[in-house]
Amino acid sequence: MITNLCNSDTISSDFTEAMAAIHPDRVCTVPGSFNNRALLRVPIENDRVNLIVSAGGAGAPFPDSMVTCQSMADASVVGGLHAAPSAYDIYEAAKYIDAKPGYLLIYNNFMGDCLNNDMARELMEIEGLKSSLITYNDDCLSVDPSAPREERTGLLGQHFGIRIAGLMAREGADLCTLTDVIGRVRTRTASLNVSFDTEKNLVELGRGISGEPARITFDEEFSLEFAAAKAYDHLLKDLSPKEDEVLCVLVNRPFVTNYEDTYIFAHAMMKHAEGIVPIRRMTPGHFGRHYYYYGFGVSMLCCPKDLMKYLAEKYNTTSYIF
Amino acid sequence: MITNLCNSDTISSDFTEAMAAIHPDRVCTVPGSFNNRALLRVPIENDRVNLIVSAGGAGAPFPDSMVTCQSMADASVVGGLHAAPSAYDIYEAAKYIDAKPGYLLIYNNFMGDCLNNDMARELMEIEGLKSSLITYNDDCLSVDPSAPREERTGLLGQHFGIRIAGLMAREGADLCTLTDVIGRVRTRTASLNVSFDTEKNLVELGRGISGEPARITFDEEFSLEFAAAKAYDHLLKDLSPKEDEVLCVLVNRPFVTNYEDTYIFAHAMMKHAEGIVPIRRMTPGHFGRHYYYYGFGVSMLCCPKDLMKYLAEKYNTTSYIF
Amino acid sequence: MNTITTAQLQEALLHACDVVIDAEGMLTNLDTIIGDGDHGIGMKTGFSAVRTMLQDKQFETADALMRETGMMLLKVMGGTSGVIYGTLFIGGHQALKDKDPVTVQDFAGYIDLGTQAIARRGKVSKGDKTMYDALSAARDAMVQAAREGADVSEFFRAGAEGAEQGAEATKPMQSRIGRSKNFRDRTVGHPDSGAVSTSLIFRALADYFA
Amino acid sequence: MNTITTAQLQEALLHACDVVIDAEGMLTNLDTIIGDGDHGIGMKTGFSAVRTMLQDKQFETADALMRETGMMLLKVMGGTSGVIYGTLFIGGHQALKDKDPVTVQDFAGYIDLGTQAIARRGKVSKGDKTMYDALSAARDAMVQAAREGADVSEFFRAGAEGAEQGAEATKPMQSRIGRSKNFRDRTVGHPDSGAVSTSLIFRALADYFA
Ligand SMILES: Nc1ncnc2c1ncn2[C@@H]1O[C@H](COP(=O)(O)OP(=O)(O)O)[C@@H](O)[C@H]1O
Ligand SMILES: Nc1ncnc2c1ncn2[C@@H]1O[C@H](COP(=O)(O)OP(=O)(O)O)[C@@H](O)[C@H]1O
Ligand SMILES: [Mg+2]
Ligand SMILES: [Mg+2]
Ligand SMILES: [Mg+2]
Ligand SMILES: [Mg+2]
Repeated sequence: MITNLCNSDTISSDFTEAMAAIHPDRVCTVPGSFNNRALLRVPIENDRVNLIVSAGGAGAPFPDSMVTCQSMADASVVGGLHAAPSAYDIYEAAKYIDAKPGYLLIYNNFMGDCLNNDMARELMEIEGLKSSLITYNDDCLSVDPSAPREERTGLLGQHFGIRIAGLMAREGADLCTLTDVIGRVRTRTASLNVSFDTEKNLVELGRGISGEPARITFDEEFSLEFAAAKAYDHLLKDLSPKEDEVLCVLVNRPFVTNYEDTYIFAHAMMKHAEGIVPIRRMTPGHFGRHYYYYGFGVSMLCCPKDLMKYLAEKYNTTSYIF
Repeated sequence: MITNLCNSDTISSDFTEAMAAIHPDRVCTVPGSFNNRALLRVPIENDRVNLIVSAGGAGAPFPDSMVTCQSMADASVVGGLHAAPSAYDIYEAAKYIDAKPGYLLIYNNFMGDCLNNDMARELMEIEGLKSSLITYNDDCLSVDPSAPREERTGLLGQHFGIRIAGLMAREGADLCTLTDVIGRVRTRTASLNVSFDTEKNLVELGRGISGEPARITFDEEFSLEFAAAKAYDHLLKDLSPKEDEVLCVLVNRPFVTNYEDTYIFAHAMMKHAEGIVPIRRMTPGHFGRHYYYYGFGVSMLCCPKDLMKYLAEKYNTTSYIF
Repeated sequence: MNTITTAQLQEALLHACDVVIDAEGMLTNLDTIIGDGDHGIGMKTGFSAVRTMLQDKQFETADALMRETGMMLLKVMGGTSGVIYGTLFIGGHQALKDKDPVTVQDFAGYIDLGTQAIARRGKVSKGDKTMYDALSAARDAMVQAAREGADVSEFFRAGAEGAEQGAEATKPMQSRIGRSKNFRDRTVGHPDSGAVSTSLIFRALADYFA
Repeated sequence: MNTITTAQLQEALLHACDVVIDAEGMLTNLDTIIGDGDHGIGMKTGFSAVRTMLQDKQFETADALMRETGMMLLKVMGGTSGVIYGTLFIGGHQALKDKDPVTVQDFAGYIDLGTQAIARRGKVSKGDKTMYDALSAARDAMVQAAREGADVSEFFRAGAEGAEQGAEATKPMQSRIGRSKNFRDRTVGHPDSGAVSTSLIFRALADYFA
């Protein structure tokens, strides 16, 4: 389904190098790096807490979308095509940045990411570098919905947390506060994948990013509008927004899905929500790649009102920069 | 090859509506519009020359990439899936904006776009609205390379002109100056499509956006690096840069092409250029869609040094905004 | 009978709309071989809108009928054919000004002016492999028939036959204009899709007035 | 013979590298059925880097040899198996500290500590359908063989047989951990890919010392 013309053994380091060469005003690599799979934001600001985002595999967020935009993560570490980055890569990036106020390590709850961040943290401790872990488990359909949240894996809900943490860190928030706030933001985030079986005309919810089968399928109606309503309803039920929370939604377009469908889907969801709990902030975009289906990844945040100020400002990434 | 789940009869107006609903701080539609296929930048600034970009068909630039970013076009008019927008849509947008200093109408040299912009201009004249036409014919392989430039159609080279014109118009340049400057920028722009026949392992140059066969194919080496070098060489030969010109390159990723390949291809081109005429500004991105192949659209501008200031500043689009 | 009332013309156009709409698939196929495959869709969109308008509205003069038809095509179709067919319907309207009914001579003048308007707008001439080949052949036949005193039915039959011959004549041509030009010698052996749609319209008018 | 020199261990590891690298396709296939299909690639990447290192370098003690091997896996592999195999090689290094040669008792202690380290790091236990099922079975067999005074070749054969039985035992299990968990009952009937790669390593060591 997907073509890759570059060398798949070296894709991550080739990409990292290309990004740094093309956007030297925004990102750099770690000099003398062993694997060269980390991108650091420039200029390095090590007098405050730094955010290190790591991911690998089919659902890897683009490194650039994390790092090279204003006020998001400070480092992005990518693994191979299907593998979490190595603990050493994370450790190496942290060591080079050398931020005494510490690091917030953000990643999705996949075994490889958990183990490598955990190990990276141990390596960092030896060097006297403080850190906290924020494990996103926002995918509310990756496991049986009745299973405890800890067993869920993650999708793209972390973008909300990264954005909020990025701005708070720049305001000088300490590691303890950040860990606490983002930890809570995380529990108010839920995500799911929406996909379309164009042969059987099924709308599917909960397909996994490694080809895991969908958890719920519908054959009543095959349309963007129907899919948007079902996804919204499911997320809303999972989160049950409170009085003082504001709904924010991300619609991610895997790269086989076209641009127009994404906007029309997002708009349909907004219209559907109008009569229920309105969506205050809708962000369609191309946040990460999922290889195996035509559709969307939808993330919802029930954002406490006092944190909304961090989501007000807009920013730009290298997905499109002149 | 491409899935489209939305209604193809109403895709353009559905998309336009969705964009305006999702980004009301950036774009609006024309109230009471007949077809609702135009997006206008907000706030409307009709005390200076306005840029109207129009396109339709397989190579249509996303409306948002033109309009909703800082300092590019003021209006974007899209046609149907393969058709140029109607003259009336262009006219209607201009009439609503009502810019007395006039309009620069920018479009690619396809028959439908030429005829409709031409006709729109006549309709505008009746209302006393001044305008100039800038017809991009940057595709240096769309017709026999020995044919005169006027016979070429256009690819994405217009982005350079739109950016420069957008900033100049905001500085207060008048229609005559703009027409002159952008007219010259246009003649210093060349583009071509690079594609990959993954069955026969061929690198191809000059494939058309409606499935027209490639003009040049290579079977020596099947790699991003080789393709980047060939594309660069061909564009450079077409333009023959002068002493006081600076090379700028856009690499457009049609949406079947993946992100990593795009950056690695762009980087390979920069490395190849280093020993010849270096590229001073490399911009990989997702500027428009081409349905029919895996590969890239490459545009090169030999930019007069005094215009480089307009390409220095970076900006953001709605391709990815938080 | 050698005059045509506005009401008759409106009925005839309604019939032409049906024919064009039904031909969507065929026109799209032709445009797929040597173009971007949208001619059928564009024509269907345009003539569906015209049909709806014609069903809802009455016109005082042939001039108004033809102008509004052209304006609708211009507005809704887009693409090359939107302007071209818009120009065809609007371009000759002076020849029908304030007349009801119109004579075949008036109508021949109308088609002639429209044909000239297209030549100017499209910078097109005979042999470029476009709808102009069909249109100009229809025009020639209609002008001659009107000069020779044909009645309405003979007049429109001459137009249809001219258009069909003109469309047929595009088969061996290599395209010199528009998108299909880039398909180079692939275009030889297939008729131009716009020439075919033009001949369908003239045949529909002839069938109505037969 | 019941002691192992560092040089022998290095040779044996080189042989294990070859075996793992050759098994890329098979491991990938297993991981494709109930995972994301990268286990073979990851193992190949890691053990290729180890092989290059082992070909270039000499080690004073078994401890240093095993630690650097683990560190290399940790650095280059990433993924779950990078940490897990890194932990296996590094986790028990205290048991070999400053020793050359080492006894089978030392080596049994080394495997036992590594196995415990994995249980802690991976929060994994028997029956979760992971490489731990193969590893802990190998450990049990090696600890017992060492206790019963086996020689080097008997000792490693016991490890290989234990690992293979442990891997075989994962077939009927339903995965309870890691990515394959989400494939639910699809996992039943197929062995775990990590358990199979573990058994390949133990079999390669046994073959070398046979
Ligand atoms: N300059 C022109 N003048 C007149 N007719 C033209 C011209 N260019 C193209 N055509 C006609 O338009 C037809 C194509 O219409 P359509 O498919 O709607 O346009 P597009 O090429 O924009 O997709 C061609 O088959 C041809 O008959
Ligand atoms: N928590 C764990 N502890 C020990 N081994 C594990 C654990 N989770 C997974 N594994 C092993 O790792 C193997 C998968 O390795 P690999 O394919 O490299 O990782 P990933 O699942 O990240 O793609 C599984 O087959 C299993 O044997
Ligand atoms: Mg993996
Ligand atoms: Mg078209
Ligand atoms: Mg066409
Ligand atoms: Mg795996």
